Amino acid sequence: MEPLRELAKEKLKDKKVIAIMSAKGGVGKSVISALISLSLPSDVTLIDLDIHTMAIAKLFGVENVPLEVSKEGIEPVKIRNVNLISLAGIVRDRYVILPGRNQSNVMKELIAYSSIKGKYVVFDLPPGLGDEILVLEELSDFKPIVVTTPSKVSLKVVKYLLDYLNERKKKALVVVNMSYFTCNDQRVNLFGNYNGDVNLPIDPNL
Amino acid sequence: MEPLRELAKEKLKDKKVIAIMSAKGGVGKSVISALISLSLPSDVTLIDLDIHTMAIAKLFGVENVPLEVSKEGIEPVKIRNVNLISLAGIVRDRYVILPGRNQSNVMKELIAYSSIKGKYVVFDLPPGLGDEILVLEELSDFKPIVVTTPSKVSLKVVKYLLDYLNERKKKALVVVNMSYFTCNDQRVNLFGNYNGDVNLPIDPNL
Amino acid sequence: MHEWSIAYSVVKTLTENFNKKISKVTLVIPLFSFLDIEILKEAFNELKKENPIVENAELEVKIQEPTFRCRNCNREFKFSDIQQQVGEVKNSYGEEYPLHLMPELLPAFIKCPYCGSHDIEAIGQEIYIEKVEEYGAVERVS
Amino acid sequence: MHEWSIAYSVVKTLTENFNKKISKVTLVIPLFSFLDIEILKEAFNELKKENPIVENAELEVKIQEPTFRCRNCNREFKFSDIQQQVGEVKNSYGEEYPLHLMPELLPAFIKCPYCGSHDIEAIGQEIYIEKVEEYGAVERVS
Ligand SMILES: Nc1ncnc2c1ncn2[C@@H]1O[C@H](COP(=O)(O)OP(=O)(O)O)[C@@H](O)[C@H]1O
Ligand SMILES: Nc1ncnc2c1ncn2[C@@H]1O[C@H](COP(=O)(O)OP(=O)(O)O)[C@@H](O)[C@H]1O
Ligand SMILES: [Mg+2]
Ligand SMILES: [Mg+2]
Ligand SMILES: [Mg+2]
Ligand SMILES: [Mg+2]
Ligand code: NI
Ligand code: NI
Ligand SMILES: [Zn+2]
Ligand SMILES: [Zn+2]
Repeated sequence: MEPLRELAKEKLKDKKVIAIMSAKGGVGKSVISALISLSLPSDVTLIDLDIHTMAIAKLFGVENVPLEVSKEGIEPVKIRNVNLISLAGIVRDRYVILPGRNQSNVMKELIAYSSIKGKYVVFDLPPGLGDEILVLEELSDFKPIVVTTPSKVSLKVVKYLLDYLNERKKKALVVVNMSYFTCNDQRVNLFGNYNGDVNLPIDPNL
Repeated sequence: MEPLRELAKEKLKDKKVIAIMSAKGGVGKSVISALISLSLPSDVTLIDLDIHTMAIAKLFGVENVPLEVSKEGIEPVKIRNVNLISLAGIVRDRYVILPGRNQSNVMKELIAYSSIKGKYVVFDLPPGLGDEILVLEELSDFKPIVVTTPSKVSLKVVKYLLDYLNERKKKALVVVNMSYFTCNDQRVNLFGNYNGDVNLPIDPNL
Repeated sequence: MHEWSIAYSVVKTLTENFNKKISKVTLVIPLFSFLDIEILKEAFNELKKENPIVENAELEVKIQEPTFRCRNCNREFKFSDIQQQVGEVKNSYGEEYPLHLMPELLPAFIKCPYCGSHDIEAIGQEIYIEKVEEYGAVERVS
Repeated sequence: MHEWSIAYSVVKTLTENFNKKISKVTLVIPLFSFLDIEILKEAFNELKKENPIVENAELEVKIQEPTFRCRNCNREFKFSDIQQQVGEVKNSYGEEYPLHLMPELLPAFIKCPYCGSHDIEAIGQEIYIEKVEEYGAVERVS
């Protein structure tokens, strides 16, 4: 009997869960997770499951904000409508090197022991096809948003992820990020050519 | 007593081992692994430890070449001076979804059961600060090459990796990839500003 | 304060998995999370009021001392061998320190006393319910 | 052919860890890797000639049938419950199929028969040396 697992499931029950994923790294998952969260119409909890890079706290400029703990759990950092839960607040400014066998329980601990507010939960996933997906499948019925760049390597890897999601009967929204760059009113396809459900340009002001 | 571990160590003994790493994804580790391998003066074995994306086989255009097995082990695919060892040849064209607890042994199996040729071994690592580094430390005295882009998130995450490598008394060469783009003879810093030991531009013809 | 989350996880686990009223539950926790047993019991006694299945349940807490094994050099060691490291982490962070909140983070903070690797496996670091007694029966649960 | 690599790993492990001549070694392998025992022994008898410590060693092979547990729905199952899946993977790839070469890849290819998840834990899938007998002594090694 696993109290950790039961509590993590309980925390996600009755929530609308969205997972921003891609097996490939550096495609813009964290950037898109932040943008989607900020654009939701009500309070949202954004959970950074990329336990090694913890990029979201940096994107929001809160990586040195120490956490508080209440009777409800680890309290998130609030930025506008976004309640951010990140390992960055727990470990503060230092590396997290972790064997694979600990990963899924660290993710469960982050979910179970945090105070999750609002109706929406957005998960920013690390690259890979591993524990992050398996844990989310165990704990909730999430909606997947798959992010890719137009490069052939990234598209191939995303195809693997979509194959897997189809097998698990999950329909994904595909976002193609960094699909083009506007250079002197001319469109340059730096990383290749592909069309998704949503296509985003390269923005140097990001 | 672990025959797998002993054989993996044996395979890397007396080799010059180079590990291309970054805790962040999409910074160009696979591209740089390929370039470094092709530029070495003699035969090299290039091992793709990114078990989820298997990008190297795609970069070299050999993802559908089936493997052969000899008495010496799983035979690599030869491209010029590069002997490529990749999970892609073993699983062929399909996804690899794997719990974290299996990762380190899959990596050890890939190293132990392959025929490793030449004096140099180059490892292309996945993003993260986990099993890939811990396994390499267990099995060999490798030279680290750390890859980053100039973005602040990537630099922060690379700092964590450099902190860890310093703690383990390993001096890393830092490669800053996609450091600039030449647009009508003008240098555009799409992803920020930073100088490493080596600085590489964005090349749309890659 | 984290003790309240642990107590809540126990209450939730019991109410999700049992139909009969429970008289006693035995919870095992690892030594290095330094949970405050008094606060844990106080929180449990408060939270158990929410559900008839557990409203009369007594909480017994056992503290388990894990053993450790380095997957780099294969040596085994005890908590006493890393006690100083744990103390330094505690002093650095304060009461709600990372291993208090998330025991599975142990390898991120603790190095093998012999070779310095973070590839440490702890046997017995999980928080689990060892035993549940229902009114009128004894049930052993793993 | 992969059997040669397994035999080589046994020879290397013994020569790295023992000083006395070895009379017998017991190797445990998982059922689903379908290693050919005859080829394995033939390879061992050839490769053992390289080192005096093992040149007279006999290889005993035990086939272990792992048990499985799904970490998604928590059910346990046996090899017979996944035998058809394993057969399909074998037919798809041929003799040197992925689980023959790399048993740790099992979760990538096999799904829980109850809920379809790949989060499967196999207990007893590792290839290990269970026992080594030296001339003049009996030694049990884990
Ligand atoms: N549309 C975009 N235009 C410009 N830069 C982008 C864009 N999307 C992402 N980036 C940059 O690319 C890098 C990788 O983005 P990130 O969201 O961290 O990817 P992932 O989470 O997939 O690893 C970051 O430096 C980020 O600022
Ligand atoms: N210098 C460069 N110029 C243009 N594109 C690049 C450059 N380096 C890498 N890329 C592209 O960026 C993407 C990520 O590169 P990759 O080597 O796969 O990164 P990683 O291995 O770190 O995930 C790929 O599509 C690759 O083709
Ligand atoms: Mg990433
Ligand atoms: Mg990210
Ligand atoms: Mg990558
Ligand atoms: Mg790569
Ligand atoms: Ni506390
Ligand atoms: Ni074979
Ligand atoms: Zn050690
Ligand atoms: Zn199942």
